[in-house]
Amino acid sequence: MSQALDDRSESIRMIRDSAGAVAPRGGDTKRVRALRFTDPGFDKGVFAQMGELGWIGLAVAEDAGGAGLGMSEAVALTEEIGAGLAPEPLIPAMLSARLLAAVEDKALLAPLLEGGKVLLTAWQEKADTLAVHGTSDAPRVFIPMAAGADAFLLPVREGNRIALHALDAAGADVVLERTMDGGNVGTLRADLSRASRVADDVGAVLEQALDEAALATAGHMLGLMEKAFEMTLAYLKTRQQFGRIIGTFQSLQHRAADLKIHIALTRAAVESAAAVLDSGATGAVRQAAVSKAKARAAESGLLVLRQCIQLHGGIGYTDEYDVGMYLRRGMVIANQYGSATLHRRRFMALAPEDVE
Amino acid sequence: MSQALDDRSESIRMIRDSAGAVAPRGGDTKRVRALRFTDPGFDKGVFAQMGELGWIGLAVAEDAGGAGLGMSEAVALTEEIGAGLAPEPLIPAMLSARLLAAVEDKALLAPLLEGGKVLLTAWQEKADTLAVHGTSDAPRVFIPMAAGADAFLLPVREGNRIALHALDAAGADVVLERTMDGGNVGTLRADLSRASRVADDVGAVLEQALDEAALATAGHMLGLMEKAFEMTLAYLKTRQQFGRIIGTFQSLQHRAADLKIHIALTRAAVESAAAVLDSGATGAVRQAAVSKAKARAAESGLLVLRQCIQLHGGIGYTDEYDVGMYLRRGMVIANQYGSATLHRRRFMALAPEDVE
Amino acid sequence: MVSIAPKETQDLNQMEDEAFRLHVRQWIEANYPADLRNPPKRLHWDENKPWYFKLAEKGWLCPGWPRQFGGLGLAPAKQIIFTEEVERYGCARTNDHGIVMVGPLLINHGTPEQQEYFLPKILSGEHIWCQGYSEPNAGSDLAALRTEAVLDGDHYIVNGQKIWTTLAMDANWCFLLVRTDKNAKKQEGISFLLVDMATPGITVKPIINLEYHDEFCEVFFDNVRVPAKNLVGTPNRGWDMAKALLSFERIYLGSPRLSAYAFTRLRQLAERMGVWEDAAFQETYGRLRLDLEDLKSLYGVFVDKLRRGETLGADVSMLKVFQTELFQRITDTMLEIAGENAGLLEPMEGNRNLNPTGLYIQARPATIYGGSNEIQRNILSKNVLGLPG
Amino acid sequence: MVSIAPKETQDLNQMEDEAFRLHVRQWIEANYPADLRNPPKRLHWDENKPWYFKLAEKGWLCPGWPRQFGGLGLAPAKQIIFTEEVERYGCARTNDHGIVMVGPLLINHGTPEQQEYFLPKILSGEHIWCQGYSEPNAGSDLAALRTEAVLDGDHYIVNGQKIWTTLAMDANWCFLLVRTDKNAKKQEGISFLLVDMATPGITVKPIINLEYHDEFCEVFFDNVRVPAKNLVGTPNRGWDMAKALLSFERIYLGSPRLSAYAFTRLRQLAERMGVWEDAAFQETYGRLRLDLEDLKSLYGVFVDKLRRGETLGADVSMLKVFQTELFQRITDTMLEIAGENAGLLEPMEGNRNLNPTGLYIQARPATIYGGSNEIQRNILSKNVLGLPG
Repeated sequence: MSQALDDRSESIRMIRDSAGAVAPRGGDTKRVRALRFTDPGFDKGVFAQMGELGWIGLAVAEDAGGAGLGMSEAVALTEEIGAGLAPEPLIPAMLSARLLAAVEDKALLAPLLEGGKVLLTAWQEKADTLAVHGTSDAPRVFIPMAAGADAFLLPVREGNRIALHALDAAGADVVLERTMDGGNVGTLRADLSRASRVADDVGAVLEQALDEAALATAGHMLGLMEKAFEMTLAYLKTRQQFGRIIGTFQSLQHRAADLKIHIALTRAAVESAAAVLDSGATGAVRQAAVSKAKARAAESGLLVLRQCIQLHGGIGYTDEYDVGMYLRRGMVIANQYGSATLHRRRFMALAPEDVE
Repeated sequence: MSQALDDRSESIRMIRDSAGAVAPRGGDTKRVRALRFTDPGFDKGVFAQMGELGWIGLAVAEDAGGAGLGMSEAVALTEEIGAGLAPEPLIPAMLSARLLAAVEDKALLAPLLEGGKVLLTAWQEKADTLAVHGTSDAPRVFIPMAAGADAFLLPVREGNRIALHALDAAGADVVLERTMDGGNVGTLRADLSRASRVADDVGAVLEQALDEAALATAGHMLGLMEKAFEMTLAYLKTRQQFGRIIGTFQSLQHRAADLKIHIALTRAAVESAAAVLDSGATGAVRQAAVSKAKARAAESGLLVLRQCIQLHGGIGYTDEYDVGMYLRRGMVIANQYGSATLHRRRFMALAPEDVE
Repeated sequence: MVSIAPKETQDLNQMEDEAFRLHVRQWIEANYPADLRNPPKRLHWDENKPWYFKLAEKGWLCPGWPRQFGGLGLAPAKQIIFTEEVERYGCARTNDHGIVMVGPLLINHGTPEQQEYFLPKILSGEHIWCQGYSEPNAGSDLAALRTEAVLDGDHYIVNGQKIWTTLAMDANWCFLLVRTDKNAKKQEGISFLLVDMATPGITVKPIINLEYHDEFCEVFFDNVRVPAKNLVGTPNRGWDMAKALLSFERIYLGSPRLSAYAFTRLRQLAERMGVWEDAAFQETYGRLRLDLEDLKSLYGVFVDKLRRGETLGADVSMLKVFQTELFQRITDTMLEIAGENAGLLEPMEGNRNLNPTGLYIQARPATIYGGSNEIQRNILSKNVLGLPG
Repeated sequence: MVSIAPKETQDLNQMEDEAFRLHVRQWIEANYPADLRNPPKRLHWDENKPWYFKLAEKGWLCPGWPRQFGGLGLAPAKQIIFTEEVERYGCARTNDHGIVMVGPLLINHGTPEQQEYFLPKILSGEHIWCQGYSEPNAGSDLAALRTEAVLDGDHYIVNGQKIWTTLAMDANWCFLLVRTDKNAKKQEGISFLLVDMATPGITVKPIINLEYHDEFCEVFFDNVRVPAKNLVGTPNRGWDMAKALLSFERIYLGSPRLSAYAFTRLRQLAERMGVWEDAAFQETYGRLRLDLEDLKSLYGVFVDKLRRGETLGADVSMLKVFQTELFQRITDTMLEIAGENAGLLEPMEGNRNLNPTGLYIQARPATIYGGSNEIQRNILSKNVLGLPG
């Protein structure tokens, strides 16, 4: 597992480097700020760039037009995306690409992989779930960045199978809600008569794709934590009160140490889960690894982000200062693809204990 | 409620003063240490003194031979007992006195009130409960300081009623276990044919007496917390490391502040509950007040006591230094008359919310 | 002294507590605008001035002020009931700096001229005050403030910058801590100055906060001329007065009302999300409930002291610490159970009672303002526990 | 150099990992005394010496030492497997200071004479070592130690007192940090001295701890004459050597084994107390489980570094902090569910697996010894996060 990680360190490094072009860690937040509360809330040009860089098809096999990489690279990438606060719906797009590649629908897949079309999968019928009911007439909710969708992929249950339909976004009944980070989520009331059938059964691959999205989201959260904490450390090292650098106050030092531990635990959980998936794990092993990582990321993520606000004091509570944007993004993604509680319980239900 | 407290401040002060004679707050722990791991684990002479001071019958009406005081005085007293670590089974004796006074059995009550006889009520059939099943042939467990009992009071269910029997300790089948603080608890397998019937139904008064014992135990815990914290503050103010008084380290200062808050919450919960009982509350109101106090005391109590060990460092982990004795006593009483979880759940089941 | 007499002619102090409570409650229910109950954000003056004027008209704006200054001279025990009822109904906090800060300051330290000029204008709502304390480099370390006032004839010339000035855009007067002696030790050399916000040289710049709300402002002072007679008390002795005024804030911030309000909303959210019956949620909820109940008990201990007319000590900081962190823990729990609603900008389903994100964000600064919880713990450590510097 | 050759003739480094693991496991299961698995307290020498000699005989006592010094020269990856198997089976920690501290110290810094004299006697079990570091006023602040050694001809005269000396009553040798230059700066002027515990002037006094167990001792030195040739390395340069040796301790204390062991016992206790099926308990249990699993993942990150032959940095302190506090949280939960058993001195029902109070007490010092968690957080803050002094 760690050996596998070693072997991949080069591809992971390259992915991280390439991320700098789009979501520079050290860059300013001008682009991100300008997109907030606009429609569609992200930059389709940047989305296209993500496609060109091979990110949307990162985990899609090379012969299907993807980059043929794995989850170790994916979480490194989403970590960078998080650190740079890029608002483009990369993880939802990766999910759609995984589906279309599995069913070998090149007509839909190609423009998605290139970033020319934004295809979002409208799988969710209620909050905090990973279950795909596929109820044909149920509204599909919490579709991230739905304002920018060119088309929706719609899983619909037919007996024991989950068929996949595609529906053009133009003319679709989508109600948008703003999110804390300035993006949006949509509720789609799909008219299936306007949709075209793509595949007969995507049940298994959708389950896998949702696990991958959950893990990628944990990586995204890790990026938020790392970057917000980095900003906080920098602040602690420069801000003065009572004639001292506030980073010399032991209570703040110890809190920072605790946050560092949470970040380290999250990284260990996320990267080890990615290695498990890359080793080809399926079923309960895959699900347990993902749930362990996502539960940690959701819980430690919000903990770290809110403490970063606290350690900044008043300035952390202003919109002008960037650290708050990390908390806001964290609020949006914490429970996406399952809350900490959902994943903790799934883990407990799946993962056997070494009982003597 | 607070007015009532004001009126009683004088009787409370007197009780606290009188406690100093037996369990001096500032005194050494020589007496307490000498009694540890002996039989019966406490001093019958001191128990008698407690009787003479009117403590065993503190809440028993004056015309029944008691002091006619209330729970506000009782929790002040048990707080002092806790601070002084006195091992005598005062709270169990008060419980027995409450029963015997209610059923007006003066022959048994008088020697108990005087402290001449140690009468312990063997009501409990399993761990962590307040329920009195009164199963006639069930072993009665966790009888505090059973090694020193002269007789046991035995509630036995007869249909809807709980009869009370008395059983001489001599010849009774009692198995003792040592407790962390050097005391003991006993399991009694009673032979009812050797017992004498005291009363036909003590169900209601026993329920009340158990509530009072739970609240008195919360007061006992408060005393442990206060005294251990006082020792810890003194240590923080004198111990040097790195060329500084360790109490100047901010991380320790802030932890001490948090412990102080827990102590203040516990005191507020215990004293307000005592005032509720003294106002004559019955049923759910009484039970809710008691449970609120006992849940807080059990949880904040252990938290404070274990942090006091931590703040002492290595010396806190030695038997020679007194602070560890407070943790040990805390372990013994934390779950007596119901754990934090039991009381939290009872509170939730009983106490209505102010829902708009 | 002042001209506005309280409208309430009966002596409220003579009423039985429960009768008084009912009296207050009924009047509030009849007069407080229903759509402004428990507002999710701090209200601006144009929103809450109808209520302010209602209170003023009734003579209940400043119940604690002595009667000779236009207050009701309400006894502490009655004031507490009054506050409890205001909080119970979820009345918005008004622009109350004049009432709770400037009034008591002038009553205790003002000249007769200052009292006669300013107090009636607070009572009438003509003057709305803001508080110029914090500065960019003097937040937790307030005594490090650098805004300076230099005497020039019969005026002070004020230069500097304040920050976190609550609702400064709504205020027409500001009470300001300024440095009047640069050579004195930090806490000495600070004075209290009353400044007309219309004076040339003052710029107010709202700060958008994490609620996307402009509750706070920066206020810039560029050669602002303030009449010397607007200095309160003794020059260079402003620090002690400022500290004394904070006692109000500490008990106010320790009031269980925010936690109690959030707790009610937690239940509604749990029911909506379908987790109310979940045993593990019930355990979490029960813990928070007991924390809230014990906070109420501890708050009661301090309120009893006030009721007996005692002054509160530094230990009141315990309330601020526990209340604000409980408020945060309740809203943390909201986010955990809210599913994807944890990311929404607006209340769920347009229902203001289902607003986990709003309350979550609102709870964040509670541990920062009014003296951060780190500062409160320093105070507890030093002034209550006697731990060394 | 030394005379005892390892008994294991095959080169274990050549074995496949899994084969090696099985090899070790089978041997442990065949040789470790079953009644000593997971002992509730640290064992004394008379209890664990049979196992010590078994290991010595097999040549597995010091698997990490180079072959030329009598070790197995086991590669880091194999050493980790070896340790994992020892921990998996719950083997008691031996009196291992000679093995993990003195051995590496002498191999790196000892003279050939010291190596030749001492190393074989560790391998044979003839010398059992204890560690003389802490003093009554030099605990967390170890560099403040005052036990002094003054050169007198070819001997040092040692005077002073050590404390928290683990199992000193079982040891016949002690490696001691002493002050050899009182005028130098704190960390300078400290030397490493090897002392025969039979030397006149040494008094060992056991300390009874909260487990009512005598694991630790005070050791008094009254004009103890130690041959000057027993000084290790350069005089006054002992501090750096001592610090380097601590890296073993930090990863050892961060190992999940204690938490994992306690966690297993938590389940057994929950089943016995009838709360195992309780949904709220399950939630608590699940949180602890994930903490434990993530600790294992993080531990794995550090172990991987060792496997690659890298040196661990100060960030290994994260493991110690999280592991010890998790251990405590698990045992805190035990006490909460144990009912009145939370007060018993002995295991419940004579069953060593139902021992909530024993584990609870055992977990207390974990956050104190090996550098208290406060010190570990200081280290993290300064050496990992780069926060200023």
